[in-house]
Amino acid sequence: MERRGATQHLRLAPRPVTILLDILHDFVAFFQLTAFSSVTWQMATMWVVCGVLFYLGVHKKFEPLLLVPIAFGALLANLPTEGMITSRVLADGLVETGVLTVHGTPLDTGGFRIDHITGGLYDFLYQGIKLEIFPPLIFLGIGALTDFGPLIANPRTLLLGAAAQLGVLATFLGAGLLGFNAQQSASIGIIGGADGPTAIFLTSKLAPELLGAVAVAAYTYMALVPLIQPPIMRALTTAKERKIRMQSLRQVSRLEKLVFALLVTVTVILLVPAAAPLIGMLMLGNFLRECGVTERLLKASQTEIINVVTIFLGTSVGITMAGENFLRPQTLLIIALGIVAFGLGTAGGVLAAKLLNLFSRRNPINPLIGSAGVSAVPMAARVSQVEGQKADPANFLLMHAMGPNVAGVIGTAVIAGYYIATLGK
Amino acid sequence: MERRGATQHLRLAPRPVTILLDILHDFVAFFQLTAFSSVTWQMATMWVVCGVLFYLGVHKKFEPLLLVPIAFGALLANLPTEGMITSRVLADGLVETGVLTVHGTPLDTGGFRIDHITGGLYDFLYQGIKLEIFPPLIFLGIGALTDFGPLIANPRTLLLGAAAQLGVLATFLGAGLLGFNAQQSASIGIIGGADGPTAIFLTSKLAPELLGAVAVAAYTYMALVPLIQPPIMRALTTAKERKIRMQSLRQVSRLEKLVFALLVTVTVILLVPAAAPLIGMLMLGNFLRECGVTERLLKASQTEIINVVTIFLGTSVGITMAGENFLRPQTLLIIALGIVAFGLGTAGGVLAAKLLNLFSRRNPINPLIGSAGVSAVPMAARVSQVEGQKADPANFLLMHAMGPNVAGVIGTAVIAGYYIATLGK
Amino acid sequence: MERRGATQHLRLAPRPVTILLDILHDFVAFFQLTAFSSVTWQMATMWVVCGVLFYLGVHKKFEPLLLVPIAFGALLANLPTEGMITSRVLADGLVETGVLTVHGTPLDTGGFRIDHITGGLYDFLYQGIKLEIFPPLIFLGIGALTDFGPLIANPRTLLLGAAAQLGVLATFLGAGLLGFNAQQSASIGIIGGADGPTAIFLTSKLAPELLGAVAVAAYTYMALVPLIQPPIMRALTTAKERKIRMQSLRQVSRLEKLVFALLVTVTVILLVPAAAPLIGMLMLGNFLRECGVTERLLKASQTEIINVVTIFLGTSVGITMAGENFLRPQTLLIIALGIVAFGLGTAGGVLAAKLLNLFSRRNPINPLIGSAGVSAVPMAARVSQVEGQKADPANFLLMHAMGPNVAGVIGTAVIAGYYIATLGK
Amino acid sequence: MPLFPATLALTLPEYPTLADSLQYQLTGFLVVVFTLGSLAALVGLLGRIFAALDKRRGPAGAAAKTALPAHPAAPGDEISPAILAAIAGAVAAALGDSRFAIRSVQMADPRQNLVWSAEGRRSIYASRHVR
Amino acid sequence: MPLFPATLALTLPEYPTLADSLQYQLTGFLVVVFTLGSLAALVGLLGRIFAALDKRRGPAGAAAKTALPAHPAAPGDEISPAILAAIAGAVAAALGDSRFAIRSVQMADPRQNLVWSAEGRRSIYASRHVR
Amino acid sequence: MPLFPATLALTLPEYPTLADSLQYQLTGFLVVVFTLGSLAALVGLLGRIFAALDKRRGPAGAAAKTALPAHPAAPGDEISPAILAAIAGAVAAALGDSRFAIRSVQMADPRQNLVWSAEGRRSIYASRHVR
Ligand code: NA
Ligand code: NA
Ligand code: NA
Repeated sequence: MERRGATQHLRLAPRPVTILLDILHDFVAFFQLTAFSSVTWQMATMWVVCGVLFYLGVHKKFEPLLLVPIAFGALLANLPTEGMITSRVLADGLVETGVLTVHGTPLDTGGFRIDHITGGLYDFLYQGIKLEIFPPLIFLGIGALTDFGPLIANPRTLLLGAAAQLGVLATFLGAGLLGFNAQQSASIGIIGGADGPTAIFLTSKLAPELLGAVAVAAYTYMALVPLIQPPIMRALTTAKERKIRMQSLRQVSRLEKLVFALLVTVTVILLVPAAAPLIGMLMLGNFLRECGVTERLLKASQTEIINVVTIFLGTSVGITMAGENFLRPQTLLIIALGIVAFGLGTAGGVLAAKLLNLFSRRNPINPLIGSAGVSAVPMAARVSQVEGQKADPANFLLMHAMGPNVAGVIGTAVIAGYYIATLGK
Repeated sequence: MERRGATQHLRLAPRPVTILLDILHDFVAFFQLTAFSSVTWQMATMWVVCGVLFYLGVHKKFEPLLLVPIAFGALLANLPTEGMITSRVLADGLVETGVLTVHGTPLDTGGFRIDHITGGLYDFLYQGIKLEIFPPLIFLGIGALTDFGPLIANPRTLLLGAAAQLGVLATFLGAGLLGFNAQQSASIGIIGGADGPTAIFLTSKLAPELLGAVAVAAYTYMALVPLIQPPIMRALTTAKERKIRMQSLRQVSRLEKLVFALLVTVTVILLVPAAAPLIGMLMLGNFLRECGVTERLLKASQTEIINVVTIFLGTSVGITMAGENFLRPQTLLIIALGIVAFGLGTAGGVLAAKLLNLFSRRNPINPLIGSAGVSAVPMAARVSQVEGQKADPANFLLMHAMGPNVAGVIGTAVIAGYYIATLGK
Repeated sequence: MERRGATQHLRLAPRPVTILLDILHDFVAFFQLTAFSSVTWQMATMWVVCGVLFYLGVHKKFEPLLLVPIAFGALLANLPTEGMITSRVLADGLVETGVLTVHGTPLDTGGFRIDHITGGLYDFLYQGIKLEIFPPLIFLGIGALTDFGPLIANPRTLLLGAAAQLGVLATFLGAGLLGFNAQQSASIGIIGGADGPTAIFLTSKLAPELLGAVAVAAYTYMALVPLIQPPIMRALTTAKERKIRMQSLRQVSRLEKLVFALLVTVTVILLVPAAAPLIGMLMLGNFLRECGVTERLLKASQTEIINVVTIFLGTSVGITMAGENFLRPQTLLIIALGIVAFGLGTAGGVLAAKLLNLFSRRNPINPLIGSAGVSAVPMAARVSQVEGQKADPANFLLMHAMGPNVAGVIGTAVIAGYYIATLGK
Repeated sequence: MPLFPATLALTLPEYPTLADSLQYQLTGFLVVVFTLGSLAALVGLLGRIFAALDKRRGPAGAAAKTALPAHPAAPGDEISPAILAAIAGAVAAALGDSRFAIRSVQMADPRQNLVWSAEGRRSIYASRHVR
Repeated sequence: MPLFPATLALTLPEYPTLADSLQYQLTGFLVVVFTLGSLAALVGLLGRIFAALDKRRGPAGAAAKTALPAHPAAPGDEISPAILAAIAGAVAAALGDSRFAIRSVQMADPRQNLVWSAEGRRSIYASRHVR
Repeated sequence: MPLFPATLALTLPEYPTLADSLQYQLTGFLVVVFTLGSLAALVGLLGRIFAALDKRRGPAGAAAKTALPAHPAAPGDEISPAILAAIAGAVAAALGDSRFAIRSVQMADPRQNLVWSAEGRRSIYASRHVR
């Protein structure tokens, strides 16, 4: 029994005592080998970060559908799990997650028989992000949940959605100045688009090492839109502008909505092909919604697909937040840059509305709806409504603000396509 | 700055102007490189085809649950998308879709670490068709939605479901005469079976290059059954035959239905093993339906599974319809042969009913229910009902026609199994 | 026409006769080559086994949500299907299921293009078990369906859940004595944990050749808990003990439940990392349930995910039950050992409750709730309630028994983690 | 020499002659007819067995069976089976054909559950036949 | 020499200078504005076409269109569109602004269907604006 | 020399002796008891902390907590918690044991939500215990 060192000296003890000591030794050795010893300070620190995220998600109700799964995934990423996730330390000290290894046998007949694929649960589930499958599926659901009617009734608001991307662009510059490379700068800038799935889609392609920080910043700030936007909106508008009443929106027919969905699909993909997975799925979902003859598929898109994918998307984003990746000065910079991006996007939308008013004096736009161009559907539109009513309690801006609000989703997908086309490997 | 050729000659211009020209140059170059230039005449033509399919699906309500996703997928297939689908031009000029490329590193420990899988969204989703996973899952749902009671109560109608496969067989001959090879002829013939999932299952195995055309023909004609069948039914029957009242169907107990599901599974798989994925899943769904103790699983089969899979199946079929594949004279031939297949199947069912009546004078079959053997559940059965009431308003044939109607599903799966066993590589 | 041997001698017969004979020959040859000939005695025997399982699941209502799909999968496994499942006979005569073969082309650019993956429907679906994805997803749903309140209100009951694992441990010894190796013994012992997903998770990792037998035994005995447990409970308790009334449980707040979910996640994973996939998903589901702000995700976990996965999990377990694997003396031994494991687990729980009462005289535990520690949620807890009311009709033990009942789920996951950490390859 | 050395079906060339195709297709038709014919025979046998069992059990059992509907109505049905049965019963009564009174309950089932492939055709038919 | 030999966008170095970044971003902004601007033009055109078609069809068609709600209420909605329309109508009437009587039906739609990203914010807002 | 050079658990042969198996299993049991024991201690501590916090907050907070049910009833529940509470209250009142009046609301929860693995057993139990 040479393998049980601890009991070597106890040969003369009676058998039951020996066994008890053996068991005690094995018991301690089991824990020593498999557990506490592998807890690092980064892990312990991340538990606090997870606690903060849980607090924001559950108590503060900041986008809980995403923040709760992200926080839970981050907790799992910072525990010494086995069979959950396989990580690999890269040359630059970063941790790559979602590593799969195939074991197989080449056959005489030419193929390669797969004997076993080594990987934990989230090595498989995370492929939904790594292979960029989850974000387009979320967009399928979002398209199925979105009414583009207000945008169609007032197509000028598309330009407000475009202008709000200024935040994305300006933040790219700032990130570059702070030392991030171009791919990372694009991923940080996209936070200003206030579109979670688009941010995840772009970041997992260009800078996967920042995925956790970018996603957390994006969803946190989306929830903070009611705090971030109003001061900027008020600073950039006059009291008179805030009281502008907009012309009532016309009713948009079903056929017009269907043509719109196809028009967006064709136009955007022709101009920015790399936006296809996002725009294509968004408009597929919307077509299923508006065509009125595919109720079953619509319901599947609006509920089953988006809900199930959200659980796996959120936890998969969280699982990338190993302390080694997240606890870097970069993360703080990203969070700081994210709020700048949001603010600049808000400003861009408001200023664009004022600019448009220079050209159409007869049918002016209330610049308060410009801020809704950052997306964050429908929160930003509600902020427009609330601010509008502060200036004129009888002014209903909500439906008008839905136009730039959903236009911002398209705008951010377009800028993501631009980045992918030019910076993607 | 040698890389910006267009601005080389403007060195003396003041800096802001230079930058503006640089930006304009970059802007034009971006679109030139990524978009419109890659639009081919085939793409533009296919947009019209997609428009027709949308019209049929949405306005005419031809099987919209399938035609709408197919048309949307076809639209995506004929836009210069990036990150959506990877195609590969084969030696014969056809385009293969759904191409995945694995990048990895052989490890010292023997395995092969997957570093990255290159592929767009539909390269992954399309695997559900390529690997023949979606059609059996649809059959799981169809089984969960089908009541085989009328078939069990009148088992002779199984023979009507067999006879309606005549259309499949005859069309094979016609396709061969028109120059299609055996695999293609089988895929075209199966259109006459009026079973979408079976047609997709067989075609993706034997002749994937025809998938789009076969699926579109199958679903379009299924929707046209009320126009295609009645003239044939009337031509082949006498007024007296059309007035035949059939004996009332007995009540079938739950246990009998359960035994039936197992009996079909065992018998069909023993005789035609290659029909197993379709028949096995069909009868699994039906068993879950009839056993009465698996409500949760039944509901999942009837709604979540079939709805979600239908979205991905439909769009994946559409995504194979690249203009290069679809805009061939073959496609018109397939559409022409498809209607022949439907007509012959209808005739086969009606004539088989008349033949059976020669042997059982005491309990005759109204030959109008024979046409329901082509499947197209439950449309073909309704056609029988409508035609029957034209001859005798008090004659209710619907339930009687449900027998051959669901038998046709089994019959087409069997013939598909025969083709796979004999023509499958 | 040298290939049609049977008609060689009939050259002089008129053409139609020749063709008819040719067809008849082909017809017989088709069946001869593809079907009945491949039916083995093991298959035929397994049909009877499937019949018994259907009887237990449908008529006796023994865990029908699992036994019905398992039985249907087993039926498919024992028919000569094609395109359904690829098996491979291993050196020891056992059959490995779920074999995939990749065919591809190495590219000049470095990657490996996948041209085709050979495999039947269940070769793909079965990967959900082989790669250990399904059981944690089921646990996600179970966590979303479980109220840990009674456990939190009375944390001592965690020790009853631990004690009930005695059945697992003792059965390991018995299995070893009967000639099973350590991996197999652990898989057999886990039957006593009365947790289907955990048993499937562990067995597919340590002894996949026993998967069918272990799963069938586990689910059958879980259904038989009301027959197995009462005699043991009565034998080990006095009438006085059975009449113990327990202190009323306090109300547990939402926050406390949330902290509990995180506490279990952290503690168990720190101590037994290999239990992470099960415990992590269980507590993720429970967190989604208790946090109150993720209704959409909760519903997806409780219904869509668990229902869909159960269909595929059940049939995939069944598909491993090829006669060659199942019809071995081992299977009978496993079934015999399984009932021993259940009995010993019951005894362990009851005796542990009596032991705890020695230390806390003021607040005694009714030992009848100890038996609920074997899990089998919520059946075992109901057995405690029923037995308690036999002794004292006014005694309500149900909620008290839910404590050890759900603790048993954690306990079995922990012991599974211990086995995986020490015996996993 | 094997009993059946080869079949046309398994050695069909890529571009078969019409005669070969015909032989191949007729073989296939025979396979389909034989398979579904076997099923028909087995299901017929099954029915007779169940009828015999029913007779032994007597009228009590049969009554109980009729009382229990095979399925609860699927969620989202527009017309409840009960209403449909009432309508069908009324129609049958008006026509003086009492056979339909019983069948009508069963009729409700497939029409409601097979909506899958039918959804698109509903409106076209709505005006043409009794729903 | 190709017409456009290279663009900064496609050859941006990993760490671009601020000037290069600026040029790259402004190009990007131009791409976004051009793309969404093109869409705006096309959608505007679309609207005019539909308006022209509507006029031809006359008031009968328009009335029919208004009568049909675009979507049935999603399951699980707390407030039915009808109720919301009634509330909104009452509000508008109180304010003496008749424009809202029509718009209000449409307003119900996005608020109920875009609940997705809104669910978490509901309670915060509940007290601050009309729901 | 490492402190714990090796353990039986990690070097268990494929076919261990009974003594080795026993030692291995008892170690495993110790692992389970220690893990769940640690949990029990932590959860007990947690409970005391929450009790202390509750006391500070005073009776107002506690009352509010009781008023709010932990979960809305799951869709498809046959018996609503309210009805169940009423029944349980009636039973308790009849037995003269007022403790049950409060517990009964909580009792409703697991029975309805843990239907998952219970569905199959329902009918067997239906006649044997109060549902
Ligand atoms: Na945006
Ligand atoms: Na058919
Ligand atoms: Na257990």
